[in-house]
Parts: sequence; structure tokens; C-alpha cells
Amino acid sequence: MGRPCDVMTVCLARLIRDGETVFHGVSSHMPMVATLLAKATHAPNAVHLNIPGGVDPHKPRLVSYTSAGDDLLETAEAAFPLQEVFDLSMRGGLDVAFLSGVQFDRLGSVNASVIGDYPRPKVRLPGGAGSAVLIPTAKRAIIWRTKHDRRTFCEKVDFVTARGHVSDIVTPLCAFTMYGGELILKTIHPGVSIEEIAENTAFPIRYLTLEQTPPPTDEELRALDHIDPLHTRNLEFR
Amino acid sequence: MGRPCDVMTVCLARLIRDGETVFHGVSSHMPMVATLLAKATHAPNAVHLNIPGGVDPHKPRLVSYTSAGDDLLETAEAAFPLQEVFDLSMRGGLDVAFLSGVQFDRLGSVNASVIGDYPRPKVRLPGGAGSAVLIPTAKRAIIWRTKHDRRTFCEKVDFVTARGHVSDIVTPLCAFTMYGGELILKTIHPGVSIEEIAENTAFPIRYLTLEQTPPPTDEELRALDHIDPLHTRNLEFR
Amino acid sequence: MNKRCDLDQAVRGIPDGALLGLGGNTLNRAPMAAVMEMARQKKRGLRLVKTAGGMDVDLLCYAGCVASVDAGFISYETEYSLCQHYRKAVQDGRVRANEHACYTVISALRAASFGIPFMPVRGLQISDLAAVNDYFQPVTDPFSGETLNAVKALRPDVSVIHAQLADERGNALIEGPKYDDVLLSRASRTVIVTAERIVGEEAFAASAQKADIPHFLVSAVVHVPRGASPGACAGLYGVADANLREFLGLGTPEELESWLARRVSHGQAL
Amino acid sequence: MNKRCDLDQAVRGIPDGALLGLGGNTLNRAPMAAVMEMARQKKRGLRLVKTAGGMDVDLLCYAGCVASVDAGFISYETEYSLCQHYRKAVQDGRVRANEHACYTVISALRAASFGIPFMPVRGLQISDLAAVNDYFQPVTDPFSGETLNAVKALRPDVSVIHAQLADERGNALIEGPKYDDVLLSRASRTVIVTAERIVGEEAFAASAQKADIPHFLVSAVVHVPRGASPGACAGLYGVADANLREFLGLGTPEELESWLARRVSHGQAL
Repeated sequence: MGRPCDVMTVCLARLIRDGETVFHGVSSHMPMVATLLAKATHAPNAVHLNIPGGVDPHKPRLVSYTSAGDDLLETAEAAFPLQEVFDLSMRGGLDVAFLSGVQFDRLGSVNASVIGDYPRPKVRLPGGAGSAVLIPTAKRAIIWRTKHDRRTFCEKVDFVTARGHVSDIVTPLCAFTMYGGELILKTIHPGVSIEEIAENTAFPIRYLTLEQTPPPTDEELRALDHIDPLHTRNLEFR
Repeated sequence: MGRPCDVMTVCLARLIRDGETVFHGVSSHMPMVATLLAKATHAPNAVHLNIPGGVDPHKPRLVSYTSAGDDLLETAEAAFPLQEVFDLSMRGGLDVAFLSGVQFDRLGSVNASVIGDYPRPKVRLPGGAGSAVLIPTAKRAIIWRTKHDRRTFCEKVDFVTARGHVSDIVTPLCAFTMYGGELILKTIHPGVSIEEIAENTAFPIRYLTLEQTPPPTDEELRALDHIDPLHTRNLEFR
Repeated sequence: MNKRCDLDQAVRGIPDGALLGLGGNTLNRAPMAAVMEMARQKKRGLRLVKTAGGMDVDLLCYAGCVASVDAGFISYETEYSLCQHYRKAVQDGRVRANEHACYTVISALRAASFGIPFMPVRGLQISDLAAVNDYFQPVTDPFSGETLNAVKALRPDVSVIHAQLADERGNALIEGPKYDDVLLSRASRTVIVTAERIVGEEAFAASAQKADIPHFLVSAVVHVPRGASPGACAGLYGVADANLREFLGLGTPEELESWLARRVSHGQAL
Repeated sequence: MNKRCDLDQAVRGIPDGALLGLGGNTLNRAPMAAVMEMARQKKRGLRLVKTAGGMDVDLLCYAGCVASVDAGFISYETEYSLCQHYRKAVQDGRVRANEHACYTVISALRAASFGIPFMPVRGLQISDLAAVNDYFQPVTDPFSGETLNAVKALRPDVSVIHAQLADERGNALIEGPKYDDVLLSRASRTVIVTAERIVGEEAFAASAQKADIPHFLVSAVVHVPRGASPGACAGLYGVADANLREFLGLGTPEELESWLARRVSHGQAL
């Protein structure tokens, strides 16, 4: 069945299509590894963009304390730093942005700002980083979140940090996709039941067809260990 | 008395004060040499800014075909290219901009755009380059012009490319300065008479005190030959 | 002009209440030694500006130095979890969180750098941030009549940037990722540079690699080896895990003071 | 993806009427070989964009390729005098001169690069340029109510940039002054790179100096040694005085054609 971190990473990687421009930011080890995995497997011409500005780093030595470090620039081909990645999205040239958040609703709203009241919140969250400008402008915003419970997948987010082009949300239980302006179930990860997903999701689970997420292939697992020998993709599960 | 190019260059150099940020653009050999001269004599802490972005080039090997070449960057300390020089002026940080033009009037208007009607001109001029944004925003715009006749120093310019912070205009005959919103005579170059200036100027010559431009000193002439052995400062007189 | 001074003196030049830009990104090349010295000097009312901050913002909030934070993201990255001091200060109403997208911080700094009072931005089309924060306002394109969002300029009074190399006049070179530091240096009224190494005055002129920050933007240069530690500095050192975890284990103001005392003494990093 | 092709093919991809950005500055690193090939292919209706142009703009006007020029300055520098073909074309009403300040070209390209329809600018406070040109309009700061000037975005359909080094996928490195070429590459819908030297596909990854123009912005790469001549190319060659003077001595369309025929033949620089 694979560890949740591997299933999620592989699931994210497969969402990247060959030739697409793909950006991830800080605190984003899992999508960073997923981007490198996609380039090593089915999407060699995907363009890996990141905060330090290293376009297509050849052999980054991933470190655990950052997904925005100098390793991404060191073996890169060209310099295209954060400011320019944002600009690219603003002018319609970014295909995929990987983002996260703390609450999501069935309309694909993302909350990364506060729990409770905005000016005097119960919980101040880190903030949406790129979300508020990337989710409406990137062609597809792909969300990953390692928590899947009713507070995370809630009826109504406390605050809309951003809404727009969310296309997919990947969790340890399943992959959602946006369909007709609504978040629907796309695939269920190996070993997970639809009841478990429904129990942990505050909005109704709907789907077109019910399929299992294909488990990581041997090739994918080998590539993962090569790319990410320190298992930084698992940091959020530790 | 000195060659006109040397008198003009020295006159421009002396307008630069120590510590000031100073910019010149293309087709600007004379102010380029003047800036280097100022730094070599009375204003060692003046900051030399230019189009290729070489801050304080130590030993540029001046070439005749450009004042925006790689020699200005090669021995410079820092990179601060044209875009950033403009930005600096826009936010109020540029002390001196050297600019030119083809017509000037007593209000300090500069025309570098057209002779005749704007959309279908009798003569299309090169354009003001930085003038329209630098003359209103730099603390002082210093103009040099190697032609001094009644068509150049005219009653009314055909077109106002820019007006604003023109502080001084240096010609082969004299130096003007702005005083109370009006261009007045400041100094007369060695060997020139006030009658000659009046004959070649379409607006009335006014002045506070009538002084001669101090001729280039031996130190200045030595420094000039060291900085500019190919006499690029004389290009406009050839 | 020799602008070299010690950390104590440089940080003393930052007035209480200053709009203060911080270089680096999360745990990468943040000016940690300068930040610790600010805490030691008990700065008050600082209004911080950073695209993505981490320990720097957390420590200054812990030390009670901060009035507000304009940022897109404030957190340690995955491994070291959230900025608890920042969070608590915001939740208690002691610090105002001016939440941006990282890009709107960049846009606000660009506006300051370009000498204009606002920057139009795409993005923020569907976001409560535009509604609840007065530094976002609609603006109309005079050519098409389209409405966009505008971000108000942020012009830091001073920014502190940690670089690998600097000369005594203030020319500074950032090796590896520059993050938003070059922009920050242009957007700010003045810059304090802390540097791993001080090079001779002909070094940049003789090198093909020119300084990123020219001397005339800089008011003070401080030689601070390991000045980004416990964070990382490209090409030189990674995160000092034990030190960082020690900091994360602190709770009271007294614990912070004694931790700081062990790390900086009158502007000298120990 | 190997994007290498010959000059003929690359230039054929530029449609008549294109908004065309040109790299370099006056006689420095302008893409002269590509410009000559455009003339040879008898492009029509090109709308040129450049901060400060010289022989490139003059030659294209001479060859009848140009409908308009958006620029701050069009002239040879001091030694080679004015761009007579450009001047005459404007004076005869064949070419429209959209006069900018160099900075408003930069601002217009920045707007395109940032995906916004206009850029507010300081400057132009007292200038007839703002009154006579419809690409300048007043805009109101939504925060203070102050009125500034706005410049309309210029998004070139394609830009041609001459670089010292490129790989076959389109990554390109500019040595020496970059002028406005990095901005131009971001502001344009696509980029054609001509390069002095083609390097292997691992070259930039292995080097500390990264490409300035990333491959995904580039649609064609052409190997053109001396591709900026008779202009200069930093680190490699200065102005070819005799060639340039020969061009300046030409007068009729036939003289230009035979001069071009001696320099380019079906996209091969001779």
C-alpha cells in the first residue's frame, strides 16, 4: 500500500503534465519531491520553479529545514527567483502552483490566515504565502494537506485567504478534484474506505466514478529514494 | 584658454559636489569624462552611475562609439543598471542627471523631440532619452550642448520634452544657471565676450554678477589626459 | 567613507517604531545576529516587513520589540513547526498581523523602489484579505476601465541584510539565492549590512562579480561571521539544529534574556 | 526540447505587424544579424520596442519593415551621428514615432511582465509628451488621491536578444551589461535568442553563473557568431567601423539590398 507520504507524493507528481511550469514555495517538501519525481519519470520537460530561483535544479541535495534553500539554485540551469515566478503567474504563464492551507470547503476556498475572528483571531496561522495571488492566476492550484478531518475539510472556512483555480486537493486519504465549481472525490488511496473519508469530511462526498489511487510503482519508489534519500517528503508525518 | 571641449568638461565637472549621485546616459562622452574628472579631483566620493550599471568604474577604457559600454561595468564596484538609476531618481535619490537637447528657452524648457509639428515633424530628433522623467525628478539636471546659436537658445521651444529641475546649462561660450525660474548667465568662458553670447542667444541675457569661467587648471588638464587619452570629450567638436 | 562599525552601534541607529525590512527568507540568510542585538537593546514598536519570515520575526515578537508585521508567511518550515511567539502576540492583540500575499509585499516594495505610492496587482480577485485590510484598494486602469487591486507602497526606514561579502564602504555581495534582498535594499531609506567577510576596497572592482548592493544605499557595515546562525547561510553553513531547538524550548522573558546574553554581548556575537 | 534552428527559420517565425522587442542598447549587443535577416525577408509593419536604439532601428526603417517605434532615444552615439533613415521615415509619415522616456518604455515592459495593464510613474510632470501621446494617461492613487501619470503596458509578441552563450534548449547568458534584456525576455510572449556560442546542456547547471533567460521563455536559438556586428559585443568585439561607415554611406533601396546580400545569405551570416 505504501506509506502515506509516498502515496501522496506520487499522487501529486502524477498531476504534473510534461512541459508544464510548476512552482512550490517554503514548507513544501512534499511538492518539491513530487516535482522532482515527475521530471524523473513521466514529465521530463516540466519546468521546476522555486523561491531561490533555480530553474530545473539537476541534483539538489534536499535538506530538512527548508524547501527554499540554495541547493535548489546550485545545480539549476537558469535564475528565475520568486518575484519573477509570481510575475509569470500574473501574466498567465504559470501552469501549476502547489499550495496548502488549514481549512478547505466544497467550493475550493482555502483558509491559511486565521481561525476565528480576523483582527483578533483564536489562532493566527502562518498566512497564505502565495495563495491569494497564485490561486486566482495560476492555471491550476494543487493543494496538499497531511491532515484530513472535519475541521480541515469543513462546511465553511473561517476566512477566505483565496479562491479561484484550485484544481486538486491531495490528502492522506484521497484525492479531491474540482468539478463544476465543487470539490468532488477523485480517487481513494489504497487501504482507505469511502466511509472513512465521509466521516472525516464535513461537506458531502460526491463523485462521478469511484476509483482507487494507483499505488506507487516500483519505478516511482526507486526514483523517490534516489531523489529524496533523507525522506524529507515524510517530514509532515513525523 | 584651453580647447572648448576641455573648458566645457571642466566646467561640468566642477558642478559635481562630493558625495553626490551622478548619472549620464548614451551619447554623453563629455559628461562621462566630467564625472570621472570630478571623482579624480574635488569630488572623490561622488557616485558615478551609468546605463550599463557600473557603479564607480575604477579605470574605464573609454571608447569613442558609446558612453554606455561594458568598459563602465568591467572595473566597477557594484551593479546598478539603468532601470535602477531611473528608480533612484523617481524616489528622490538622484542628485545630478546630465542631459542634452536641441532647443532651450529662458524657462529652462528642453526640446529633444521634434522641430516643427509633433505628429509630422520637419525634423525628428533622437528623443529625450531620460529627460522627461529625470528633469522633473533629479535634484539637479545639468545640460551640456556644444552648439550655441539662436536656434538652440531660442525664444520658445517647438516642443517641451521636459521642464523641471534644470539647474545649469554649459555651452562652448558660457555657463547658464537657473535663478528664480529663469535662465541667467553665470560665467563666460575664457576668450568669449558677452556680446558674442547675446548675439547667439534669442532670449535676453541677464546676470547677477559677470564672471569668467576659471580656465582648466594644470591638474585638471593632466587628469583629463589620464582619464580620456583618446579625447572622446572632443567628439562633438570634430 | 568607511562605514564599518560594531553591531551594537549599527543596531542603535534603528529607532523605536521604525518600519524595518529584514533580508533572507525563513531560515535562510536572515540577519539573526542583528535581530538578537535588537532584542538585547529592547527595541520597541518595530514594524517588520518581510515576504516570508521565521525565527527573526518570532524572536522579535518574543522580546516585545514588535508593533506590526507585514508579511505573506510567518513560520518555521516543516521541521521546526510554527512561530509560537508571533502567533501568541497576534492572538493577544499585542502585534498587528498585516497579512499579505508574499507577492503583495514584493509589490509594495517595488512601489517604494519606483517612487510611486501604489502598485497595481493581478491576483487577490477572490480573497477576504482585500476586504479587511486597508492597504489594498481597488484602482481603475485608465486605458481600459478595468478594475484591479492596488497595494500601498511600503518604504522601510531601514533594512538589515546579511551578506557573505562586503567592503568597508558598504558594497555587498550576496552569494546563492538573493531572495528579495536586492529589491529591499532599493526600497528602503537606508540599509545596514552584516557580512560574513569584509573584503578589500579593490575587491569588487577587480572581480567579474559585482556587488549587489551599492555602497551609496548603505549606512553601516558590520563584520559578523555566522551572522545568520542559527539559520543557514548559502555556501557557508546550514541550520544550527541544537541552538535552534534550544531557542524553541524557551518560554519566559527571563529565559530569552539569558539565552541572548549567552549569544551576544554588547554587539559582539559570542 | 532542442530549439536550435537557423537564422532564416527563426526570423520567419516573426509575423508582419508584430510588436517586436530588440535587445541591447544603441550599438551595444543589438541583434544585428537577426535585424539584417528581417530586412532580407522584407518584413512589413513591425512595431519596434526599445529603450535606446540605433543601427537596428535605422536599418529596419531603411528597409521599409517598420510601422512604428516605441523608444526613448533613437540615434547612433556621438561618433556616427543621427539615424537618418529613421528620421526621414518619421518625417515622411511612413513610420510613427511613439516617443517615450527610456524609463516609460521600461515601465511599459514592467507592466507587461507583471501582468498589469499600466504602470504608474513619477516623472512626466512637465512634458508635452504626456499631452500628445495616448499611451500616457493620468491615474489617481487610491490611497492619497494624488494624480500621477500611467504608462500603458507594452507586451512584445516576440523579442530578439543577442547573448554570448546559450544552450540548445534556450537558456541564455548575457555577459557584461544586460541593459533591459532580462526585463524584455519576461515582458514578451516569446523570445528568439541569437548567441555567439552554443554550450552543452549541462553547462549552466555545472556553473555558478546561471542563465539570465530561462529556456521556457524562449522559442528559438540560433548560433550566430558576431551576431551583434557591426555593433559591439561585450568581451568579444567592438564596433566594426569600416562596415558601419559603409552602411552609413548607402542611399538607395538597391544599395541596401546588395549590402545585405553581401552580409547574409538565406539566414547564414557570411
